Amino acid sequence: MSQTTAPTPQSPPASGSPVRSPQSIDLSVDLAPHNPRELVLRNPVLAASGTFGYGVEYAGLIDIQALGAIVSKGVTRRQRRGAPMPRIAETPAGMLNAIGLQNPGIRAVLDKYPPIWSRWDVPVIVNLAGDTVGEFAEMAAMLDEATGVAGIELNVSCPNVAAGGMFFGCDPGLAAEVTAAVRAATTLPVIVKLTPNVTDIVTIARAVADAGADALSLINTLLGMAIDVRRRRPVLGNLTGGLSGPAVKPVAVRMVYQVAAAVDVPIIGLGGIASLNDALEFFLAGASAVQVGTATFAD
Amino acid sequence: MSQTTAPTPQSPPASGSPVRSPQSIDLSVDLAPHNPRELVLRNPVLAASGTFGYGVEYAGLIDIQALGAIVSKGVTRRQRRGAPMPRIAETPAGMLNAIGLQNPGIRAVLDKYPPIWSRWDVPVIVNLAGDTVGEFAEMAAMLDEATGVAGIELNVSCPNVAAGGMFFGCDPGLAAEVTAAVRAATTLPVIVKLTPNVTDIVTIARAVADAGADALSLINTLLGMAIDVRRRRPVLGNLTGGLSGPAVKPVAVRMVYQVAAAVDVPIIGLGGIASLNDALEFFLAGASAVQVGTATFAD
Amino acid sequence: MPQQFTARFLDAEEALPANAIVRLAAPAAVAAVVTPGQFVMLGGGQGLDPLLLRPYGIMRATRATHAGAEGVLELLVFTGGRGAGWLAHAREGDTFPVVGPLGTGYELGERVRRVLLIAVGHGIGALVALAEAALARDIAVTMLVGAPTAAALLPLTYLPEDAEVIVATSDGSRGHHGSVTDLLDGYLDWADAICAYAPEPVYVALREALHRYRGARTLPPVQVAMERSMACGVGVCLGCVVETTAGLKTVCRDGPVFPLDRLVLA
Amino acid sequence: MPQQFTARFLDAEEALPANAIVRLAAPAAVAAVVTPGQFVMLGGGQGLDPLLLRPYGIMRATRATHAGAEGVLELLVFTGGRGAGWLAHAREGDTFPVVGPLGTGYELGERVRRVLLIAVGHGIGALVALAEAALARDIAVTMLVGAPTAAALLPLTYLPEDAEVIVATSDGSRGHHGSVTDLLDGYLDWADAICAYAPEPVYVALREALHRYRGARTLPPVQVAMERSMACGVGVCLGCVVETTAGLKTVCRDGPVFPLDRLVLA
Ligand SMILES: Cc1cc2nc3c(=O)[nH]c(=O)nc-3n(C[C@H](O)[C@H](O)[C@H](O)COP(=O)(O)OP(=O)(O)OC[C@H]3O[C@@H](n4cnc5c(N)ncnc54)[C@H](O)[C@@H]3O)c2cc1C
Ligand SMILES: Cc1cc2nc3c(=O)[nH]c(=O)nc-3n(C[C@H](O)[C@H](O)[C@H](O)COP(=O)(O)OP(=O)(O)OC[C@H]3O[C@@H](n4cnc5c(N)ncnc54)[C@H](O)[C@@H]3O)c2cc1C
Ligand SMILES: Cc1cc2nc3c(=O)[nH]c(=O)nc-3n(C[C@H](O)[C@H](O)[C@H](O)COP(=O)(O)O)c2cc1C
Ligand SMILES: Cc1cc2nc3c(=O)[nH]c(=O)nc-3n(C[C@H](O)[C@H](O)[C@H](O)COP(=O)(O)O)c2cc1C
Ligand code: FES
Ligand code: FES
Repeated sequence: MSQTTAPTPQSPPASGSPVRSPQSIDLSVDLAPHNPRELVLRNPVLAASGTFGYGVEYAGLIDIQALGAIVSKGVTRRQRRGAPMPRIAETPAGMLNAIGLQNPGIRAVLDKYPPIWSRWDVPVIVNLAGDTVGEFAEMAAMLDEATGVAGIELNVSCPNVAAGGMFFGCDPGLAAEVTAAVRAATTLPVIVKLTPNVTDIVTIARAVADAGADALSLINTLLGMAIDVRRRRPVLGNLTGGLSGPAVKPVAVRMVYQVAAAVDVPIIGLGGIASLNDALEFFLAGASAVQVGTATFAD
Repeated sequence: MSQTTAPTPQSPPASGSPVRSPQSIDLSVDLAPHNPRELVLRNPVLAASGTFGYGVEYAGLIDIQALGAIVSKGVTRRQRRGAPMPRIAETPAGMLNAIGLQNPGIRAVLDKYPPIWSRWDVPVIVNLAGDTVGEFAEMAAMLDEATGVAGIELNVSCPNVAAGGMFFGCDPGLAAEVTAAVRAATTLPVIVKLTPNVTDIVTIARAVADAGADALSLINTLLGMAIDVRRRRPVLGNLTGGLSGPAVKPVAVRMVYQVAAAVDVPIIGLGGIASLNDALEFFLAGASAVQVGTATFAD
Repeated sequence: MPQQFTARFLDAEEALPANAIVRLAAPAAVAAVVTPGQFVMLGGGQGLDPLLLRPYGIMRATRATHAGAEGVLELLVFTGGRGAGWLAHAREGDTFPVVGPLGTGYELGERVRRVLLIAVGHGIGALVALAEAALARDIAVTMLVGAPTAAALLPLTYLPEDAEVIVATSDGSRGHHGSVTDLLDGYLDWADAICAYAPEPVYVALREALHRYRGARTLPPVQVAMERSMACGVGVCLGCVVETTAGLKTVCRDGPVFPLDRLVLA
Repeated sequence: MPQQFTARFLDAEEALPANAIVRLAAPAAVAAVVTPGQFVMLGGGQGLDPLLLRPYGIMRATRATHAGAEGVLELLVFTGGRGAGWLAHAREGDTFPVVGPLGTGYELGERVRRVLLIAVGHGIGALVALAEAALARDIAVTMLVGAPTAAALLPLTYLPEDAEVIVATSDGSRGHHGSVTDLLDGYLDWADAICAYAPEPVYVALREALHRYRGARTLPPVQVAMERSMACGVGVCLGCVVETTAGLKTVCRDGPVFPLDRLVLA
């Protein structure tokens, strides 16, 4: 042990203290404490958007009911083909992805999954991505009464087509605008998922919280690139992609720490969580819950 | 081999083509082509600031003359004690540091090292960090006539004390102002080292190039944090620190790629380079030279 | 149904330069359900780099010999890369995280009597499994095996004795001097199923050969295995899609084996 | 002068739970110049994580026995962590990147005749080296060895036979029930040099014991080893500094061994 840490004395088992089985500890958390529809999870560990499909794909492989919640793959107003191949590249302790929001569109998602989701104990949060503020609001309204939908997460790491391609999540005004529009369109709990590719995450977090977000989740992926040296061109068909996995954890922890000190709404931390220890880092940084993304692929 | 790549046919050795020994290939590069004092390196691999001291420390351990150039530890106007301990933390495929610019101040550096540097074949570039535009300019003027100093690298990832602590490198106007002031204070080649903690690296790169930078180097470290779960507090004495090492490479490659397409000055790429293959990624992204930092510690 | 399990390393045999046949102990329930063409995702670098599991085709799945025993999975693994280099240095008892069996493998219909297999590269692994399954059903098997050079060929001792094996090398150092697809013509009249595991240009050539066919028979159905870099291996990340006549499909879940006529190849 | 080299793993011996004595072959020129208290930076995870080399004190450096032969370095290594867990599983012939010998070790002046060594934790490694060097110079050696419990003590068979060894355990399961610093008093009059390698609170207690000393002798000089997380190990990154009466000093280059009276301890 490095001597910079004083040794922690091993405390003897306190005789007489009740032995609590893990099950008896209440880990539940309400991620929308100011919303009458609330968003109560039995435990604070969620599956992150884009890494868990619509929940059904992993249903046979792992016990999805043990999760606090599932966040769906990003859904758009209309069907999307997504980005050209290749779409993923491994990087040191991380990966790049440019899936390009391939999805069947919100109508198809609403036709297919709510009946399944509403039979599950585990709440499902639908992740939305839009080209315009209006699209976000329209989709939020469509979800408002859907059965089996416990909340909405807004992916604002996408360009605003109506505003010259500026990313919603990179500008406090745009981010607030889309949050307010969605807030007005639904009474469902609304989580706004922040992008880390900004100079000042705190200003954006404040703007979004003030605009009515019930909770914030952070971080989405860092914009990155890998080049195939043999073929002398970018690995990804989309040229750039989003960096995720353990590599980004220090950036994510820092942002959660900064934002937690600045806003009053619950924070869902994510970015590189691959172990209980990693999750605890986020809780200590100020998160009320965590999401696990890339690490789902790595164990 | 994954079938997404068509197999590269093994070309038979072209009989009759001259066998070139590696030594006979000219790898030299001028990093200040528009500056009469030029900055010609025999090869395009530099030691990055803060990871090679003042060059003298590694002199016995490795052949420093084989480097293209050495960038000194960051130097400030006056002596600095640096940040509280602990100052480093390992992270997945990377590390955090918060050294806090511990250095003896420019006068002491100028007294001690130029006589040594001027005896070396390998050029030395002095990395500067200032609290104000004036400090940067003053130090640049002090270096202008120093022997053994081949160029200046400006670390603009530090707060402008005169402007409420906004980082020089996070604002195009401030970044341009400090570049112009240094440009006016010295005829030495001036490299401006960009911080990646910004929404829009291209705008800042353009501003700095227009303000007279001879070259750009990028990236400095990503702002990050690690928390010691056992002690329930940040690992670093400074709370946050700079993330470096292979983990950040995809972000660095992306930024070099974006900036190379936008400016005409040479770009020095760095961030996570740990192998020849990594360096080639940066060259393919548009860099004219590369720096190696953290990986110096890892082999 | 795939399972997540910890596989115990049994042994590895250098079958080719930089390619080893690795044997792993696996739960009986896994080994019992593998179909040829399916794969596993295998991990196990120490630390967090490399991070992702790698897909490897299953060369042979041996069922447990008695109740309570484990099954065995054999993989033909390229050991020169970052992902599985360590497998060649593993020791008996070392364990690795595995998910599998995954994906949709080859299917040989009830009435198939003669199958033509076309293998180039590590695809030979999956086709050994298929050849053995076919022979066990008394289906006649011919394998066209291609490689750049004789040295890059899996030694024939690893192939089932009862299969007819015809070799092609790009440099002519063994068998036919050229591509496996040069050898097709004689077999299009013979086979009533064709299954291939090869780089995509081979599939394009195969498709062209089928188009050129002027014989009398209905052409046999062709199944080919596709490869894409993978992250999840189970169909959630949409990282591994290929274009088909029915839209984008995942290689890891809808594939890796697809009917050739459904694929939109470059 | 430190060297960068590739060390060949020879063997490892579980000396304690989660602690192994690891023997590495090293260049003769390295083994010949090690002084007790110096360390090496040792790496070798596969892949890029963990990334950094780790510092390990050198427990014993054995010179090459004949020209052309290699030397041997012995390290006492905690094998429960991320950095060196794999060392316990290494095989003969495995190689690891090493830089060393590094830092400034203990110095026993010409006139030292009786040295008191104080070891708690893995510091026992460096002090075994120092004890052997002292005994070779006919210096009398007494070692105060502390640990939480008897089970966490390095077996005494690893300590030089000719040293007097006195044990203290926090739980009293062996030797003195308490801290090594409880045992100092008798030795302050005896020793003419004190060298310690222990957690910092032990140094604070040691300093207090020296302050309390009311005996007749000039107190012996005390040298202690400090530890800090390290990145470079050679004094360039300034990641490992400690406060001294002469300003900040690096543990890796100026230390790890410092005169106790120059350190500003918390
Ligand atoms: C469905 C599917 C099934 C697969 N089945 C197998 C299988 O049965 N056996 C198998 O070995 N691989 C198989 N692969 C490929 C495998 O998943 C890895 O991509 C491959 O082993 C290289 O991974 P790596 O991390 O070791 O190498 P990397 O470090 O990612 O690559 C190192 C270098 O080696 C080259 N390279 C990669 N693979 C080969 C190869 N086989 N021969 C020569 N050079 C190569 C790469 O182009 C790269 O330059 C399959 C892939 C898919 C998608
Ligand atoms: C100058 C110097 C000399 C050193 N000499 C030695 C030496 O001779 N032998 C040695 O083993 N280490 C020595 N260390 C510490 C060593 O460098 C590593 O920090 C230590 O081995 C843990 O590294 P790791 O990566 O394996 O564990 P990590 O994965 O970084 O830590 C894993 C966990 O184990 C705990 N832990 C770490 N070390 C120990 C330990 N020794 N006992 C119990 N728990 C521990 C950590 O607190 C952490 O919770 C020295 C350090 C310095 C600065
Ligand atoms: C393959 C993949 C697809 C993703 N798709 C989405 C998405 O559709 N919407 C979204 O908000 N985030 C998406 N993300 C981002 C993750 O939800 C998460 O924010 C990010 O990966 C960081 O967490 P991690 O390091 O735990 O993966 C995706 C990430 C990956 C790896
Ligand atoms: C310990 C340490 C100290 C550093 N000090 C400085 C510095 O003084 N000035 C500076 O501009 N960059 C400094 N850097 C940043 C590096 O020069 C480099 O930009 C960064 O680490 C990314 O490159 P790498 O991943 O190759 O290390 C420091 C980095 C490290 C790890
Ligand atoms: S690898 Fe994720 S969908 Fe196929
Ligand atoms: S570890 Fe870098 S200065 Fe000591």
